[in-house]
Amino acid sequence: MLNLVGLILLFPIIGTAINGLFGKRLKKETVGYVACGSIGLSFFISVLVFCGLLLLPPDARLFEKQLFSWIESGSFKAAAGLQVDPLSSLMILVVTGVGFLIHIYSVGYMHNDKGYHRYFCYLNLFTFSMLLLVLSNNFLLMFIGWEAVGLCSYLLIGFWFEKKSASDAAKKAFIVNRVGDFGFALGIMLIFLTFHSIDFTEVFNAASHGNFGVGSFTVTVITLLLFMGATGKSAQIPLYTWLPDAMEGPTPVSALIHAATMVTAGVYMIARCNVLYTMSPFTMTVVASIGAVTALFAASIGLVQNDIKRVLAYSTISQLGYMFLACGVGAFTAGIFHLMTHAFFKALLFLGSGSVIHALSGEQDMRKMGGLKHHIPITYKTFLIGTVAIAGLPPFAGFFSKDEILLESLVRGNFIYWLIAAIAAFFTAFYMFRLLFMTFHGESRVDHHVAEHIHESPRNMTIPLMILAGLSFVGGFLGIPGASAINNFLAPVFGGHPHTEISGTESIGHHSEGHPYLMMVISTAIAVAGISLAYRMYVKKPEMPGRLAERFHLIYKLLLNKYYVDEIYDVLFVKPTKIISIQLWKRVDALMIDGSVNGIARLVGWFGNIFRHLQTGYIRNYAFYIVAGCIFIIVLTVFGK
Amino acid sequence: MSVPILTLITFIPIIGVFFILSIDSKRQELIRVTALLVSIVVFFISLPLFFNFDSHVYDMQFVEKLRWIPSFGIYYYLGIDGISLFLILLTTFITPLSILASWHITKNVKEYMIAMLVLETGMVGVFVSLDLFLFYVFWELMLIPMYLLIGIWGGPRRIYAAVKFFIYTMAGSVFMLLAIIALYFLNYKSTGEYTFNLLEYYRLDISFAAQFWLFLAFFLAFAIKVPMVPFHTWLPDAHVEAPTAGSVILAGVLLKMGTYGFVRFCLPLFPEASHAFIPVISWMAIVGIIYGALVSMAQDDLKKLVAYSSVSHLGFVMLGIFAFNIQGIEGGITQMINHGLSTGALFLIVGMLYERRHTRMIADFGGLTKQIPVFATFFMIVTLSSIGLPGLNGFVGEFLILVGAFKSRILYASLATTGIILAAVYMLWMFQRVMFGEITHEENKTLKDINKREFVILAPIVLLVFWIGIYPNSFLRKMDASVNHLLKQVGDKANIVSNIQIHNKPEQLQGIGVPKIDIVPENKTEW
Amino acid sequence: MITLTHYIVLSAILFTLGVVGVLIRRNAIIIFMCIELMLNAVNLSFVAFAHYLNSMQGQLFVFFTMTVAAAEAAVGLAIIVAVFRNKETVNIDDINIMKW
Amino acid sequence: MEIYLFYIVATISVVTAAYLIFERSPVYNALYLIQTMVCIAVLYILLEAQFIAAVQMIVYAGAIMVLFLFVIMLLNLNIKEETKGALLFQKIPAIFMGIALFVTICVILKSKLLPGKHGEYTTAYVNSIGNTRVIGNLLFTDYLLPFEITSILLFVAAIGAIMLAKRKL
Repeated sequence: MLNLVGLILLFPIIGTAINGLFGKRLKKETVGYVACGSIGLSFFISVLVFCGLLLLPPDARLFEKQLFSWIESGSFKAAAGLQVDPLSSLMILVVTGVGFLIHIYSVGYMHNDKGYHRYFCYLNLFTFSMLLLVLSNNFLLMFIGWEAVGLCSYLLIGFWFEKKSASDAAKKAFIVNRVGDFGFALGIMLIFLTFHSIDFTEVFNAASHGNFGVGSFTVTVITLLLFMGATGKSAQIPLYTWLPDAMEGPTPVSALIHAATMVTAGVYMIARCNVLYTMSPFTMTVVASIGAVTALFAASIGLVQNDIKRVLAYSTISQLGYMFLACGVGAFTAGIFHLMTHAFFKALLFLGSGSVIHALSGEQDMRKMGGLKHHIPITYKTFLIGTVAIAGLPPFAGFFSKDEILLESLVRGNFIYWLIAAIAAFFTAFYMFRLLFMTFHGESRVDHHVAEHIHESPRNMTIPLMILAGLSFVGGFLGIPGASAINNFLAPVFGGHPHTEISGTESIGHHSEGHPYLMMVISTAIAVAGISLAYRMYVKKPEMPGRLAERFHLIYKLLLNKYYVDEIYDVLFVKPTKIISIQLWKRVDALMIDGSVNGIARLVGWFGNIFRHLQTGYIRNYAFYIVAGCIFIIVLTVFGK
Repeated sequence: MSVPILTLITFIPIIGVFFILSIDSKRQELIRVTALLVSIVVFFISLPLFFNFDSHVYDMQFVEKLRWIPSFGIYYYLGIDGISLFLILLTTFITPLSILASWHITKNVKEYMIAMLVLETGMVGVFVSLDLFLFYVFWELMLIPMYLLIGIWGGPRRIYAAVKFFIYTMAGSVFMLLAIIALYFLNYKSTGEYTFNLLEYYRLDISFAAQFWLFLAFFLAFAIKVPMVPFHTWLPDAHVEAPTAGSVILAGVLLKMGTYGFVRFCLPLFPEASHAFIPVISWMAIVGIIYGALVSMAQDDLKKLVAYSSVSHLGFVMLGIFAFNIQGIEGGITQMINHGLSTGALFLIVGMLYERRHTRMIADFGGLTKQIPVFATFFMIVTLSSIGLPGLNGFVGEFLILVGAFKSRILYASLATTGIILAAVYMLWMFQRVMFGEITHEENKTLKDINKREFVILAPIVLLVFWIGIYPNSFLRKMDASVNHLLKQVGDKANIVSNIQIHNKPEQLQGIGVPKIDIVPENKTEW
Repeated sequence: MITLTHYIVLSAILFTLGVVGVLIRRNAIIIFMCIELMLNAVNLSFVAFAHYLNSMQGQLFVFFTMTVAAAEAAVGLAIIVAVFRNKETVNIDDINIMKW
Repeated sequence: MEIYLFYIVATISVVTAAYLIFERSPVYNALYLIQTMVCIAVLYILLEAQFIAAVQMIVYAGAIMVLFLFVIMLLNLNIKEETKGALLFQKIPAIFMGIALFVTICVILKSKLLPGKHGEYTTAYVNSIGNTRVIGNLLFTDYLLPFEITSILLFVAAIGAIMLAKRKL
């Protein structure tokens, strides 16, 4: 069954090809069937592969399949090879599963769009790239997937290219990601230089059995460079700015790419390279700190945003911060677990918000919503489940995963991590319920002519919502403390090497059995506090937020303008680059280089101007010169020696 | 080898010229078709080179050697190896496409097509000749039709551009001629035989001082041709003024002669001098990469933008070649082909836009995707290939180059990698301004999407773009033997130097105050 | 006894006179004649060398020189006629359009 | 005996050549040049080059010079040169230049830098066969190609002269 792994990649690319080449001539239904069918088949194969992997004994759960040799140059060898292990099999399930649901949702959501076939072509291509990313067995192939998902993200963010903001956002996403990829590419090169291979298995073997101590400088540099790539793709500080803008794309895209799958690639990559990361405590500290800070930072911005999708975008950044925090403290399983549950509930939330937007004919501003819960009940109910899940109330999925991260950050990390994470969790609960209340509760603030058209979404949109809601509800049980299925499943990837445990800290986790339950209570309390505050502010006293905003005017403005980070980047990087480039062109190129070339030409002309006076036009003068020259040459040849 | 295949490739265009000469100049369609057919025939004749090429031998293959001017030791000596193979194929591939792309030319069609075919002879000749004298003849021969193409069929400032192009190139090649003659006499001094045979010169043992000056002379000729910053200013002018086909050939093939020259002549002839010049050239290449990228960001003319991006791309090629290891050089050669394909395609696309709108200013476009979606798709693919998106051709070359550069000097590679970021910035920005957004100009609302002829031009390029991106090995394998041999000629120093450099002075890393970089010892001596 | 030197000196004198004539005269036809004189001087030295070296090549060369001289005279005079038609003069000082 | 003849003929040729460059009337100039050429023909005979001497008389003194005279008279050019003019100052340097040239030639001669290989055509041998016959033999055997080319040259020159002198094509 594992041999079928190639098919997982094949179906989406066939879908891409069919929709891309012939989509224009096909009927809309056919396009939809092709797109969903290809992903559905892919999902089916993924399940088969997953089962195949489960049948193997835990230690033997690693399957590699070489397709062909891709780039070979001297000792540099990059194969097109696939790898199935617990980690990647989990990822393909998430990608194809959530992807499949979102494809079905999109059939309804995009129904009236002119670029229908183009949309599905891109979406299939994205699925292919994402699967390539998680299935590859070497860094370079992973890099292909890595950049290809970036490309799809570019194409899909800029899907409505007529809007300048959309194309701007697309460009920004690609370029910011490129900055991260710069680090990733350098990291791959350094890996090749250090280990003479870029194959995962070989590199990790060499790393764990080679003469690299914990804290080796090379490994630290490698991991930092790779992490730079991860910050770009997973929207962490300092490269997170593209993600909120990426909401310009169609909502299902935001759900699939910018919430559930692509943005988690960074987490996946770090988890994949856990061998390297655990060898470098310094990098781990960096990863954890950036994760924690991002979680808090993005959550604080999310508190005051009014665009429903932007709130979710900042929430995504914040949740990704959690995952990095988990990885940074060495709790890779917790990170991946959260990745999975997050994929469920964030996809649900985005699709739910898409359904809201759909109902309101494209309105995204929450200040113009309100009281929608009776008009679109299915959306409301599923959205509620998602909100509760992300806020972290038991027994929903988010509770378990987030709780595990909080626990691990305290146990393996330190109190500060925990504190930051806890505050961020509080914020999360607050802004998510703020969103819920503003959108579905209270009085309707919807425009009149929009209000007439409010309608529940068609079934092909609500069914995915319900399935995802179900998953958000049960997904957490995979990781119940004590009997964690996911922990055991992933153990071969994260456990089977000597360096995993950072000295000493692990033991604490095992010793204090009382911790998890205390932690659960605390985190539930935090969530409840956040929810009740939101309830007070947005349901009980709707005028309160306005007063608060006035009172803390500066802070409010700072948060509303996202700490002015975009503007700072603009001043620091974008503008200087533009100015430099224009100056280089006008000054250096036109004035200096061309100037000096033309100067030489003019010098020649000047000499010519002088010597042309020798050309009198009188033949006798020329004859005179000839004779003089002859004499000179004769003298030279005869007496020169 | 009974069929003189290289001679056929080189001189069939000239035979085509005679055909065209005998056609009445009013029958333009017939002239175009004849020229196209001739170039296609040449392309098909060149295909056996690829299939019959023995990739296990580094020796010159398909060799033809005839006496030409025996009293001076000049031979008609042709042959190819894995380095020149792809450049020849690129030439024979690009020429029919660019003839097809000049279908709209109505002024002096006969002369135009003759110039194109003569140009093809010159270009192929440069890549196949192994006799330096012959090489120089072809090198100069190819200048003239290009000069005419720019000067007669070019834009408003064509004369300025043509003269600039010609004088720049001549200035370099004169020094090269001088160096060739010097080599001729050096060879006579050591062997007592007058010859221009390149392979004989490879065996010469030249003192370092002589190498230094000879290298410098060759360097100047090739650096202008490449062009490396600061010898590049002829390029934007020439590109902007040249007709589409001229730009395509200029970018696709002519620039490669510079880089090819480095690989074929500079490195094996003057190994020690080349080593001495590594830092200088690498820095020039890096400056070129970044400078070219920055300047192209500031352009408002599409052709100029692409022209400056060439400067940046060729900086990569130079960096790869002067990494002195197999990845770098193979990457460099791959990148030459890639650049020929993707930049050539970009010029074709800009030309197609120009045919429709008679402007190249970015500001005059905007929102075209809505009007011409298929065209936009091609443009997108080519843009992405130029950016170096993995899975397309550009990535393979750039990545190998960077791996090579990384192996020899980490700092160089790190700096050069920033060029990849900048490439994304200027290309995507350009693409956005041209293709995305609302249509702001009325004229753009009536644009026609790609027609059959244009499709036939672009489709093969895009196919190759994917082929190289997905299965580059079919190309890399053929270079292996030659590149390995070249490196052996140049001496094993490169690898040693790079390793020593990492062990002894990792200052850029150690500067942070951390222990030295550690490396798993390689068990085999590999490149 | 006449030696080679005699002939060479004579030839040198005649040649020099021809050169001076070319340099100082203004009439195109006379300049032309001076050129013929120079040719003759050279021919003389050819024959002289041939004689004293027991070779035939000098004489053959002179034969060819004369052919060339004849052709040259024909073309040259035709040019002078053509120039005269245009300029109404054969004074080379008046024909100075080759000026800067 | 011969030496006296040489001196006499040489003197005449030098004097007529000098007249050639200083006489101002073109017709006289042509006549002086003919005299010089005749003198040179005599010298050719002294050098045992009878064929060349004959050709000198026929072609040079005869044909070419007649052509000159013909042109002079055709164009009615027998007008004396003006002595004034822009380039008068060139006269004196020119004469010095001539002297310098002469000195150089003489110095070369003196330094005996002109070696030569003795051939097989001794005077006696040539005379035994006949000068013209020897030349004819050589022209039609070893020098056939140049000989044929001269014919083309003359042909081209004839066409060229006609084309140039024609008023309208």
